[in-house]
Amino acid sequence: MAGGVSLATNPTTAVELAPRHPSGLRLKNPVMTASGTFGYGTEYAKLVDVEQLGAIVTKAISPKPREGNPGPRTVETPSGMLNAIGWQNVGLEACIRDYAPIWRRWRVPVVVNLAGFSVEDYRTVAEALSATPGVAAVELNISCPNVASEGTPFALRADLAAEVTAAVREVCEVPLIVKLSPNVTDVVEIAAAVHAAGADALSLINTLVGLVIDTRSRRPFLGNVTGGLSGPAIRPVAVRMVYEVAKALPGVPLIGAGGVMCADDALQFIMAGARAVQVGTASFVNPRAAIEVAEGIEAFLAREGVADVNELVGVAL
Amino acid sequence: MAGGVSLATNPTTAVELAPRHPSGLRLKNPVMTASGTFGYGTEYAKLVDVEQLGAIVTKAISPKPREGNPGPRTVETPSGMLNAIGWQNVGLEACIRDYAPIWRRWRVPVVVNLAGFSVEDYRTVAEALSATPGVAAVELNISCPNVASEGTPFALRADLAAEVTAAVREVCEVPLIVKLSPNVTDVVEIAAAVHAAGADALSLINTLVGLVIDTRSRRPFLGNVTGGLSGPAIRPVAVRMVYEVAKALPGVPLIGAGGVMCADDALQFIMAGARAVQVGTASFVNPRAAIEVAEGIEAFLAREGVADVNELVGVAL
Amino acid sequence: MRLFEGLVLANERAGEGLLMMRVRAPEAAREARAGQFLHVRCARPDGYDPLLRRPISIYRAADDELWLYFDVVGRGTAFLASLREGDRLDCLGPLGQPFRIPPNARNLLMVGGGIGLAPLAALADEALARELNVTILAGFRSGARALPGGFVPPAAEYVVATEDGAIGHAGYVTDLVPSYLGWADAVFACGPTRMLESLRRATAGTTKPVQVSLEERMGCAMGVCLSCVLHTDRGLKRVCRDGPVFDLAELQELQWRAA
Amino acid sequence: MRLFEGLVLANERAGEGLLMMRVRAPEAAREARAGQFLHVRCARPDGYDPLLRRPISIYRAADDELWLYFDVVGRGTAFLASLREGDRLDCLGPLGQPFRIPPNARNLLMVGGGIGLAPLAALADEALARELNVTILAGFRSGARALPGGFVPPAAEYVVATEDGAIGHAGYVTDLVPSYLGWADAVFACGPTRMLESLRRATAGTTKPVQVSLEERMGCAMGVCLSCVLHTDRGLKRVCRDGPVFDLAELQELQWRAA
Ligand SMILES: Cc1cc2nc3c(=O)[nH]c(=O)nc-3n(C[C@H](O)[C@H](O)[C@H](O)COP(=O)(O)OP(=O)(O)OC[C@H]3O[C@@H](n4cnc5c(N)ncnc54)[C@H](O)[C@@H]3O)c2cc1C
Ligand SMILES: Cc1cc2nc3c(=O)[nH]c(=O)nc-3n(C[C@H](O)[C@H](O)[C@H](O)COP(=O)(O)OP(=O)(O)OC[C@H]3O[C@@H](n4cnc5c(N)ncnc54)[C@H](O)[C@@H]3O)c2cc1C
Ligand SMILES: Cc1cc2nc3c(=O)[nH]c(=O)nc-3n(C[C@H](O)[C@H](O)[C@H](O)COP(=O)(O)O)c2cc1C
Ligand SMILES: Cc1cc2nc3c(=O)[nH]c(=O)nc-3n(C[C@H](O)[C@H](O)[C@H](O)COP(=O)(O)O)c2cc1C
Ligand code: FES
Ligand code: FES
Repeated sequence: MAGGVSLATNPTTAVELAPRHPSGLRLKNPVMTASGTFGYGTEYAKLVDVEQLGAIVTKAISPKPREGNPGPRTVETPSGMLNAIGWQNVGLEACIRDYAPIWRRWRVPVVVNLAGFSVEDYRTVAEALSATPGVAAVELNISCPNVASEGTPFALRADLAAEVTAAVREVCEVPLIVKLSPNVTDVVEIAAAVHAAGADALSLINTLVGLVIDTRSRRPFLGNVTGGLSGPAIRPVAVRMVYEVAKALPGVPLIGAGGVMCADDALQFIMAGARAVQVGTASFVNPRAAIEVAEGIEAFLAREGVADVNELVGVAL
Repeated sequence: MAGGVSLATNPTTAVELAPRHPSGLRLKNPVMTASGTFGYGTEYAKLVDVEQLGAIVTKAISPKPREGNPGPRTVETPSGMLNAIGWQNVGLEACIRDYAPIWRRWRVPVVVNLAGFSVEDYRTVAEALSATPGVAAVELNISCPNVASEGTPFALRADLAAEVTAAVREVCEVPLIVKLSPNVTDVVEIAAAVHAAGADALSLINTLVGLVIDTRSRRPFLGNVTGGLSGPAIRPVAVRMVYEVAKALPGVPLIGAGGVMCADDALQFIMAGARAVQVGTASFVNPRAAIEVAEGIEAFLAREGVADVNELVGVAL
Repeated sequence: MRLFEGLVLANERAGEGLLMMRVRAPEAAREARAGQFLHVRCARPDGYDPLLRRPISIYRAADDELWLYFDVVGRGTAFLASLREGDRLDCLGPLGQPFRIPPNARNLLMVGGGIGLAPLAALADEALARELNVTILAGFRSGARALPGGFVPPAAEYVVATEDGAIGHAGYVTDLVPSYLGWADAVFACGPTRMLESLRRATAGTTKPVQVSLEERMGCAMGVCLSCVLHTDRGLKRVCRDGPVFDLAELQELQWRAA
Repeated sequence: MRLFEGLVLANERAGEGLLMMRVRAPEAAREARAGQFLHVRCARPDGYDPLLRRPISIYRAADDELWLYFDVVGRGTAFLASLREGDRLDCLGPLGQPFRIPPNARNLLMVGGGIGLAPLAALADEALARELNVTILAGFRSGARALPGGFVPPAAEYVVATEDGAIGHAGYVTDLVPSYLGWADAVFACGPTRMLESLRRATAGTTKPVQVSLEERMGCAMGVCLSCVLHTDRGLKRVCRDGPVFDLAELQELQWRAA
């Protein structure tokens, strides 16, 4: 199309996140919700046609219901927020009983995010959920503190991260995503270990640990003292980590997360090497954010004459 | 002052950052400028009475002048910016010849920030500057890549960080501040190593590594690919790191930096355990920011009836 | 509940540091029930600081309009104060569980502190339209902070208490509750946590329904982020979705804070 | 150079996507020289996104007023477009090195592309006040983007080129330069980098002074952050402080980019 503007009228937006897995994890578009920001998928159904999303990732599920932390649990920060919810969730049983049947009817894959405080916790939940119809894949939130290593989160040490990944892999029939923490010196080392241990895909990043002091009371603002920083503030850090991992581990399916507010942000992650993105905090600002990101990516492809979104994955590397 | 509002009319704002050092490093108030955001102190003199500041920290000085990186060198991000200046500076000789004589006349301590790419680089500059009148202290920017360890920045490994600190300590007569990087799993480990190696004070944090992709060109936006994230976006991470180090190393003088825009931000750092703060990116937004932070801290002390700012250091721990 | 852009029709000073905003929003106005709130964006669409929406009660819903009454306390509400006629307000709502007037109640006692009176004004409108009797006890820190007379519907009895004694009863508004409790068939309240704590003491032992509207910091206001939970007899509940209106009797706490 | 709050006197549409803002700023207006710029804050004082100031040329300085002419290209300039009469504009400036009219020059040729004409209008004002002859060559992408006639002082000759040929010469404005170069004693230019590159070719070999005003992304605009440097015969120079006006002859590049 020499000199002219090329238009791809029906660009392909589908992406495959678990090519090595027998059942695969195929999304109709590269936009997922991020765990903890879209509930169990049902809450936003009035405002959003969830079936237009690439996938839904649920709030973390632990073996038993959990109460979480006392308040305040969130606080706004410049272009971001801290949260310290503390893994409040309905627990495995209620998840399987109350939500999985709904997910099963939806024409959108539902990925269940898993919380655990021991390798056994993760295995228990993964095993049960991978036998539950309606659960398309699981995502391990390994940023939880590991009771067996004095509370050091699994995600901060390559050995712990690999150990829990391998243990879950043994019992997990569905595709396995492992979610990486940004609070590390070398994210590539952790990514490589987790991938070698059997993860189908890696999602990154979880929140950065942050703290706000309430200068009036002279105490930490959050009930939990520290919290996780999310939102547009962290996007440059997240894109950098995706870029580093994509460079070091070509071909490994990556899911970018951290501050995606609009299609341009999502495209940054994709060009840095992510096959898909998760939209988190943005949903609080605009409940339709994930849908609008998906629409915006499609519009970009059409405008720029890109036939398939996969052509853009890692182009900036 | 039972029940009433107590007012400290002339609160003490002076802080001592190098109590173990024979000459000490006493600031009339806890507000310093951050390296790289206030030039050599002379550029802002028309707008700001620099002698009202606690201290001035200069742009990094390396043994020889350096050109730095090709552009674009900065890009705005949500509530922050990335910079990849690349240690452009006038070099040691010009620093001593052109600037030190001016600093010598100022009634405000000037701290020279040092850049180096080998232990020798830092020793050379530290030795020369510590013999230069007008230089009150030096601050080691150990986030520079270390040629001897395949470019791994000194700041990312406790052994490298301690090595360079100890080597500089041997030749450095003036108080020695070491500036820590936030791009690590365990900032406390690095802080402890650097302090044990002889640092008088620790400043934290330097910038978080980030990346912006220009989706139009499908390439990294900055000439250097990655850049350092600064500004209010990173404040919660910076306050958390100060808090962690203050908890682990009580009594070690800490200087907080990262997103200080106003007095309340500075007070968060102080309550989290910092004796002083550095104001960086804020000066670009408001050239009088550092002065206004100092004034705001004093107003807070008066309003809250706190006689001495040192009483607030670490109260939130 | 919907996501919509309301058209600002007016936004005017209405008391010390207070503003009243009239927003055109026909569908939302029809849906709105007293006690519900909007979650409003307080920044230009292309700016991410401040990032989060702010919850603001529906003060009045009339014809095609929603009215908001707000106190400028920080940068979100300062942004709201800067809006002018013709601007757009990005809103999510109406959200949350409304006040529920018990079927046989005839005499409604409403107890409000400061800007907490806003949702009670909407409730008074609803009650008066059903020809119920309404008494509003209104508490303010000082005379200067007291809301102007026209704030609540004129057909409601309006009794003021100020802590500085400048207007009405000198003291806390909850001091007045005992003398009205016998008359009331149901009590409705909204205000600072401290006021609601006093109300709990003042109504201890009563079997009459007492409904309170609570405040907690919110992220999503859609029930997903779990920012806003507290313990009730029915387990952890979310202020944004299970509330903000709760039966006082079922609340084990007014806010969940570490001991 | 100072930090000041200007009072917005008017801010009106003045062309496709363009606005002209009049700001009351007596001291700064007295100081201002053609080619200098203001670094303006483009957010509410309590919001940190967008964070950085934006550089905008002084389009005209008259009496107590500074006038700005700007193109709405992103969120900073969109914020500027939202300001109304009575609002405050947080400004730093006037900044940078102005154009310098050589002592014996009588005939001044000015070459501007798009909004790059703004500082040239100020220069034309200065030159006409000194009774010099001014010809302005103005280039636009299209007829729709061409600046309205009153944009430059009427006493200046104004020659337009549009790429789509809708008005004046069909093609690049720099095509016109050779026919005016003989007449001119000095050349002044401001516009996109591509235009300045063509200008360099069009003026290659001339011994007449050619001054150009450059654009680069800025952090501080005070010369400290080193965001805005490029190579010159006198070493690395900063656009914000050593420029934005440079002698074209000394520039080794118009922007420093990796090869
Ligand atoms: C259900 C509900 C209804 C409300 N109705 C009204 C009303 O009708 N009129 C009115 O003036 N105010 C009302 N409020 C309080 C209002 O939400 C806060 O005053 C407002 O969020 C403050 O925002 P800010 O940015 O101005 O202040 P800041 O203090 O700068 O806010 C910082 C953060 O804290 C949150 N926050 C601060 N105070 C409160 C609070 N009291 N409740 C919840 N979050 C808070 C903000 O939302 C923001 O996230 C209501 C609150 C709730 C929960
Ligand atoms: C010395 C100088 C004088 C200028 N004078 C004028 C003028 O009189 N009228 C006018 O309309 N424009 C002028 N510009 C360009 C103007 O600065 C940019 O259009 C503006 O910064 C864009 O900001 P934005 O947020 O709207 O766009 P965005 O693209 O969203 O801006 C994002 C970032 O890039 C920077 N940026 C984007 N484009 C430019 C650019 N061309 N130059 C420098 N930084 C840029 C912004 O400052 C901001 O930091 C001038 C630029 C310079 C350097
Ligand atoms: C309120 C809240 C709760 C979250 N809960 C979880 C969780 O349960 N499990 C998890 O893996 N990540 C959780 N996250 C992290 C997000 O999934 C996401 O990784 C992070 O917020 C960065 O993306 P964002 O900037 O788009 O929000 C939570 C984030 C927020 C804001
Ligand atoms: C443009 C720019 C240049 C910087 N240059 C240096 C430097 O030379 N040496 C250094 O130690 N830190 C440098 N920094 C980091 C700052 O000193 C500071 O640690 C960081 O920006 C966080 O503070 P802030 O958020 O207040 O800017 C630079 C920061 C910026 C924005
Ligand atoms: S505000 Fe998110 S659950 Fe209530
Ligand atoms: S913009 Fe900072 S040196 Fe030019």
